[in-house]
Amino acid sequence: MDDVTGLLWRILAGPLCAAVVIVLICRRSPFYADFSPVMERSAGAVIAIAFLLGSTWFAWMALDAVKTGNVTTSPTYRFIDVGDLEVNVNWSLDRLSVMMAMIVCVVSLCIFVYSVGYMHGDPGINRFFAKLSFFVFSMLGIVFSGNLVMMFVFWELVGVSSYLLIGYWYQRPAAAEAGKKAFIVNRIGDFGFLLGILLVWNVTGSVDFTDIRNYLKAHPAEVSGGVLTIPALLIFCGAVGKSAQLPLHVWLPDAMEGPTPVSALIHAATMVAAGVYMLCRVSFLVFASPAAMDVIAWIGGLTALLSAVIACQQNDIKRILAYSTLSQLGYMVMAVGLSVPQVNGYMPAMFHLSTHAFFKSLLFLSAGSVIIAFHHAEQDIWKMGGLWKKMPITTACFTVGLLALTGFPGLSGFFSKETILGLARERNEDLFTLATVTAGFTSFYMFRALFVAFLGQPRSEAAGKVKESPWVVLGPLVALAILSVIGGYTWMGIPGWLVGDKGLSEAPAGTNVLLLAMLAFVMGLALAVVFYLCGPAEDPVKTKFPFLHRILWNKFGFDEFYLALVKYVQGGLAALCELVDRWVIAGAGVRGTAGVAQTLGKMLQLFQTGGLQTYAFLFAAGLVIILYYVVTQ
Amino acid sequence: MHDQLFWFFSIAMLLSGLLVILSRNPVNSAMFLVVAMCFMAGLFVLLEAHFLAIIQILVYAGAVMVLFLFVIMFLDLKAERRRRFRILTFGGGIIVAAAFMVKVHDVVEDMPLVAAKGVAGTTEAVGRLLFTRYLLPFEVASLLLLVAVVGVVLLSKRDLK
Amino acid sequence: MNLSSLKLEMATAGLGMLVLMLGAFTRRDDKRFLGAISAIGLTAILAWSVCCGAVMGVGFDGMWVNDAMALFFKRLFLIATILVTVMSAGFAGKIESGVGEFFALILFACTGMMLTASVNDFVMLFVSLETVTITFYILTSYLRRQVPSLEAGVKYLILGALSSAFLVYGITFIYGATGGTSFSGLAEFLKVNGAGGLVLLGVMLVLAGLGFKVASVPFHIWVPDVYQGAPTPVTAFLAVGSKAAGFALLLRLLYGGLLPMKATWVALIAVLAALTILYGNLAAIPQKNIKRLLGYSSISHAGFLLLGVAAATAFGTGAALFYLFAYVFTNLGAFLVIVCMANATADDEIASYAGLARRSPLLAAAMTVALVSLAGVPPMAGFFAKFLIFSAVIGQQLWWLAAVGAVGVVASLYYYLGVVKAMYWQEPRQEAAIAVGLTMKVALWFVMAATLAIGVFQGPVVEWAFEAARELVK
Amino acid sequence: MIPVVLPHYLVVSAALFSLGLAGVIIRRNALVIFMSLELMLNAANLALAAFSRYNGSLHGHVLVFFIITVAAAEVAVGLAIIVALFRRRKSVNVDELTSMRL
Repeated sequence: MDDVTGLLWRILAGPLCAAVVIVLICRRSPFYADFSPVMERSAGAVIAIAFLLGSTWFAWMALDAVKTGNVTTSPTYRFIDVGDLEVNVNWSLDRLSVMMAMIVCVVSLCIFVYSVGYMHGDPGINRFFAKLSFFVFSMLGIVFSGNLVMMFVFWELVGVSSYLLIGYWYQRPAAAEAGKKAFIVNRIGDFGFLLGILLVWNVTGSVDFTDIRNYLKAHPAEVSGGVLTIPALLIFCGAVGKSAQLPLHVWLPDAMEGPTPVSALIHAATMVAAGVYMLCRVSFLVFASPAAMDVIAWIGGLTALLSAVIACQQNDIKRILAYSTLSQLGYMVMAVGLSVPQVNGYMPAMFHLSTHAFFKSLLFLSAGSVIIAFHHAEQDIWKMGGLWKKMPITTACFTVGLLALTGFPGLSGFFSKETILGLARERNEDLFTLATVTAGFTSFYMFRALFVAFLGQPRSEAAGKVKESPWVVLGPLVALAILSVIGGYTWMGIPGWLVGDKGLSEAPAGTNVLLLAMLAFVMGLALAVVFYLCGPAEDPVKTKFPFLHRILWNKFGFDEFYLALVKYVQGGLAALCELVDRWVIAGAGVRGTAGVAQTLGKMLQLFQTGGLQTYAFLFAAGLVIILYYVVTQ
Repeated sequence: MHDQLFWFFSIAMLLSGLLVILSRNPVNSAMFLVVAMCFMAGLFVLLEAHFLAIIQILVYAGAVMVLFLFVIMFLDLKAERRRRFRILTFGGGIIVAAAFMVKVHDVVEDMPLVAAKGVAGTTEAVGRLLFTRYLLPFEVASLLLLVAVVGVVLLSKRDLK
Repeated sequence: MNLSSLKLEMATAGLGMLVLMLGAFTRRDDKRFLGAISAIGLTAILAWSVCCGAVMGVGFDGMWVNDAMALFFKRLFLIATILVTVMSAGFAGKIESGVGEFFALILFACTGMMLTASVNDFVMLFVSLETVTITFYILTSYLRRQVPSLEAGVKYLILGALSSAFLVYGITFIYGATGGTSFSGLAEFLKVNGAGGLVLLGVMLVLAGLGFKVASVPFHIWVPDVYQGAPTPVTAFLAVGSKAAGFALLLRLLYGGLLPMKATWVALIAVLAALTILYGNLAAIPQKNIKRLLGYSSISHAGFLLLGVAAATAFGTGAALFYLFAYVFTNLGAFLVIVCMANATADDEIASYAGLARRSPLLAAAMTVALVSLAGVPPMAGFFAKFLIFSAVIGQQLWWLAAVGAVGVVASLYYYLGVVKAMYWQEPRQEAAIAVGLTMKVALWFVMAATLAIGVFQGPVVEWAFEAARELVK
Repeated sequence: MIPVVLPHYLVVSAALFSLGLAGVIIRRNALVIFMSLELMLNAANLALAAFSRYNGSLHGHVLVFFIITVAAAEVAVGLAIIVALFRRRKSVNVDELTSMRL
């Protein structure tokens, strides 16, 4: 057995050192006055990328080490030791964690390089890279944590760095507000998580993953009968917050106020997936409670559908992608809830997580490339159009990402989505239907974005003058595009790697599922073609266009039904979902909570009149009340 | 004799106490407080707390109340002007105080009755206890008095040095 | 057991008298070095307490007890006082007269607090508590040219005297019922006779007096006004020192004297803790003044501390002790920043903190570390403190208390982050950079490092706190 | 007439204490509030002396001694603060002390 603890420390240390070094040296300083401009402009990026390269290399070595099988890590430091509660600094080094670490490192690397182009000329670029590096450090910390408490600590650090990065452009009030909202909403989930951790500790007497797993194995009788349902659901609360599941999903679309590389890295590829990763990490716990799994699966499925429907009516290109992210995360969470422990375990969820990391960051970065072309001034797809002529590479990359997302055969997303759909078919017909319908919506809104923003004619003056982005931006796009294409094939080995020695068992539901999924894809595509390919100036779903109406009336007799369906049902549904989202959840849930707290706070302050006599009265009255309660004869 | 004196001292003391909180002029309040303290000293004597009766007169009625009167004269306080009667504060105060009184009364009523034990609180007896068992708090009290002296000098200095 | 068991207190009081004397014989504009003397002297006493083991045991007819918990609190008070003297040195410019006496009084208050840590008798409790309280009356109204300071002084004075009166009355009843004034006598009495009317009445009145010190609902009402009006170092001292002294007495009384009636006080403290958390956190949300905000926040922290006390196990008590320790550094960090800011901007409005990150990154960073730790975000000290408290509460299966605590934590984020947001994401009112003196810089760095270090390497502190708690609870 | 025993003293003491409490709450003048507080402390003293008599120990007397000492210190400090306040505000009414509220 090889002890590779040192290797893990090195992986983690890379980004952290980068952050510290950047903060310390990348500024104006008398020590290197001549280099100050260099230090202020570009040194941060170089340092961050160099350190990250190192971490990636070490992560690869760790992967290699796990492949040979004989690795172990040793706890290095006793973190907390108070009577019953003992927490060591220990690490999880297994197939799951090294794969996640590789994904984080590779995607981060692409996005770091991309950021050099995207953030070009921004005065705070060093600050940006320092925060980004710090984020990568915290994320890797989550990945390698060996117990729940450490995971929670890194979990919070990730939250903090996300908060800092969303609010990166502090000149925009919306950005600061969004950052705060993200942080607070996340903390609501995290509190559930913390309580869940304490409950698990209460039940099993440990917070260490290995110990809990062993305990559950050794005491099957004591943990049966739903003892673990509440703890598992509370832990799931953490995932609900971080992975933006219903009803705590409201923060993610707002988080798009941050710079696009941040959206790609944190709010699409890695951090939001941390919730799913965490569920896989504690899968032994989740799998021990069927009731909790049902709840998880349904919340995931509903999130997937709801967000897909909302995405159909969004016009901001990043918001479309944000809702799409929500929807895909819903798929993953659903997959966790539907997992069959004996067969493939959490493989479907993690498989989709990895392919999603590639194609969703690709989509975001392509969108970012478009935003660069518009000089950071425009994100509305109805002001774009005709970009394919001017920006062929970006368009091509976006299309690859899109096809992967919608599950076009042969691309990575196809394989992972098929796995999930196959699983759903096997385990829960209702959720399978839900997921398939979602797939249809997915293809509809993604093609809508493609048709409106990239094809057709330019819809605004700015759209006519766009230029292709420089290679420092396009390079990462191409790299991610390649990964998005090949990521799902068996020879890449992701599913096999995840299942490990047990061997992959094929889902039996093959062709049937494939057919239905393709049907959904084609229907979504067809609808999008009908509505948007001809280049309408405005969304025909919103304003009924006479000519569109006529075409539909003439060409397909029964398409009238679709239009009505789309117009009333889908449009209405989208509007309703949006309404629920805006008012009920964001309003009552977030703003409402704050509002209630504000009002309550004001009410409580009524006691605080500033008058001494009132104070004396309240003091004495409080005492008398206590006396009357406690001192009874 | 003891009982009659008890009733006399108690009723007189409570009346003076009532007048302390009801007089509009602070000088009157202070004077009634002195009277109340003197009756209290009488009660102490009934309880055979001779030492306490003496320091009650010396320290309280003599020193503390003189300080009060001095400040009242120094600030030249007149009787309070009649102002808007604040029923809420007034009623609240009375109710809370009455509720407290009732509670204590209820508790005291249930006490087992015991006979008085003849221990006289002479200066010698109290002093012996004070300088043996209670030496530590006695010393701490000296620190407290030092703090108070420093504080009073600082707070009431007129000029800023 | 003799006077040598009092050596730390005597040394501190002696240092106070030395500073008082030196203050009388130095020139008026040259009194800041008295702060240095106080801080260095206290550090020496702290080192002494660590190096030369204290005389442990019970003495003075059972009135005085030196055990692990007493020592824990004494060191805690010494550390807090060192930081407060450093802070006061930065604040001395605002004190018009009596700078030397200011330091001396702080040292005397520290002596009083250290006395409270060893109290094992109601007479001692009363006298040592009054020493602390009366010193604070003076310190609170120290800026006698400024109405807010005097107003805070009068409010603190009258409400403090009121609570003392209740405390004394409570001690009276306890004496009447048990025939003595010692905690152990009370415990004996309760064991034999149960908690009858008279003694229960007395205990409740005494607890009310202590509730005033720790700022628990419904005896918290003075806190916001007094915190806002008092000179900033005094507010800081009130928030950490006076509160910790209240907790030292509370713990000592609960375990030394009231163990036989544990069920009663657990229920009472649990309810009060819940109310305190809710009140402090909710009322803090609309605040505009940073000191007042921290006043409400300190109420809520009293609630969390009471949560640990209500768990009523060695674990819960240890968690509360650790919480206090973390709270001292965290809170004093925030107050250090407030002192620096008050020197630069002359008011304590949160609006003045807008854009602080650009005017003084160090101050903004220190404030953020402090607030984030107060909010309980890992890996700061405050997180582990809350974590331990919640562990203790859940370990006792007080679910509803944990839920109330969770609500409080989430609500607290709202106002703490409001300040952080103002510092980093709002336009400053003026661009001028804020100068921070060297001493203050060192103190700020130290407090930040400590807040982080206690969060990350909390092992020794936790061990220390839990050892003290185990000895107390047994 | 029933003979006077311990409860009588205690009830008188409680009455005096409640009088003081009412005074603290209803009076505006800081000096009178302070006098009311003295009444409360005196009530405690009376109860202590009574308990001492019926418990047969002198600890109560010692406690009274300490209370008187502390009360004297408290009064001195309190009056100094009130005088300082009067110099700034020309008033000792506590209901005018509301510059800090809400």
